[in-house]
Amino acid sequence: MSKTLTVRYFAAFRERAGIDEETISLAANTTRDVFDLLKTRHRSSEPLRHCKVAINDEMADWDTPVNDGDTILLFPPVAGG
Amino acid sequence: MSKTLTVRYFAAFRERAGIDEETISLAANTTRDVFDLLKTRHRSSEPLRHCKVAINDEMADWDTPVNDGDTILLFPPVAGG
Amino acid sequence: MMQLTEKVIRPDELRSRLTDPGAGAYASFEGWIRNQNEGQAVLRLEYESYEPLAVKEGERVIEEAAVKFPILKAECVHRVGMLEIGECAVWVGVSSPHRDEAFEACRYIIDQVKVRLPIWKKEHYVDGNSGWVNCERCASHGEVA
Amino acid sequence: MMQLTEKVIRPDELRSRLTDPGAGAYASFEGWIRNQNEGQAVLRLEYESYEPLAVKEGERVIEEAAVKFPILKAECVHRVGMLEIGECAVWVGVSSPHRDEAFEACRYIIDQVKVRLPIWKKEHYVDGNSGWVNCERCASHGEVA
Repeated sequence: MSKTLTVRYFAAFRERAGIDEETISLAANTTRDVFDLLKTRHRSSEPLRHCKVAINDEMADWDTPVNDGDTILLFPPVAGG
Repeated sequence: MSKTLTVRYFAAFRERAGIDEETISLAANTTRDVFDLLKTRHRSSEPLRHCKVAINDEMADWDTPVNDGDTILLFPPVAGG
Repeated sequence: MMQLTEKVIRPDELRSRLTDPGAGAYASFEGWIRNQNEGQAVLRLEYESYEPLAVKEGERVIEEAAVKFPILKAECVHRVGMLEIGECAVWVGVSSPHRDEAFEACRYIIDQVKVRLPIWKKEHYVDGNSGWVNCERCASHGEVA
Repeated sequence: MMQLTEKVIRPDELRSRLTDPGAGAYASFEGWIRNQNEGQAVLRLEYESYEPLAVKEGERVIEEAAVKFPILKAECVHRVGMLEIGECAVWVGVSSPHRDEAFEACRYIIDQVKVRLPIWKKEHYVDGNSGWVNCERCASHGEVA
């Protein structure tokens, strides 16, 4: 079933997507589904295991279910310090 | 054979001896001998293994020979920091 | 407390927040911008963060350190924006009764901050190119914890 | 460089001596006077040193650290005289390309400085008594290395 999600991109992901965020309809059950579908859409090659994800400003993992109306934050590999 | 040595006391040793330094004649071959003789003289109970010694401003150990005219520095247990 | 800032980090001011009459030890760490990385000459670094989650995750890291180690106070400040060579990108300070836990907690905090907070850096090279820096563990172990 | 001083230690000024365009990491440690030791309420601490040898031995410790760990710069300053609660008794700073060696060298220097330099401290207690502090390893291991 298709869900309407707001997806926000950061750093390398933002540059790759060419946008800060988009609201799209995706047939996704989990954050992993979102990542995989958008990876194809934006031709990104970054492996999922190097990336992080948050839903509605809470850190999540790649098995977390997504719900209609969620805001999904996609974080490329972090490098603080 | 007796040697004339200048002995300098620091911290707890100085307080125990009641003097900063003294020039004395001791039948001592090594720093260990000096320590043992002065321990008796000043009724100190500090074990040698907790203490340090220097000769003429160079760190020494307890087997270092002492020579006539040397200045021996007797250091009670150190506690920097 | 975890803080993000666009202003120059002032370790002397931050240090004064950690004083405590029961503190016998203070350990601090700073990450400075250096003039090279993996063989490339670096001109400056640009830090981006997602502040709400970087602060939340940083607070979590500091709380974890306070549970793991018997410390008194700990703080971390991370700079964002454009930084020049020699500038301080991140500061961590910990005070505690004894030095073991000050060192260990300080190390724990910087290690976790580097791999968990949503912060990214783009290197601007002397040759005019630029690139996002890969995560520390991605390069060395092929895996983020 | 190893230094002894009767003046207040200023970590911010000392830190600036360690800057280097190749430095990506800076670790520092400070020993602060705390209000108790082994269950006794402490009022202040008095430090005595034999300066010529404390400096010589401190320089040796810093050189050892520079051989053991790939660091750029390292310094240590130890205060002498009468110190109040909260004051800084010793400061160690190390800069290096990466953080591993900054932490390790900083730890090495403070550990060695505490057990090797001819420096003594007398605690003045709230109850009016005072006493020379035994060496760290004497108490715990019965033996100085």
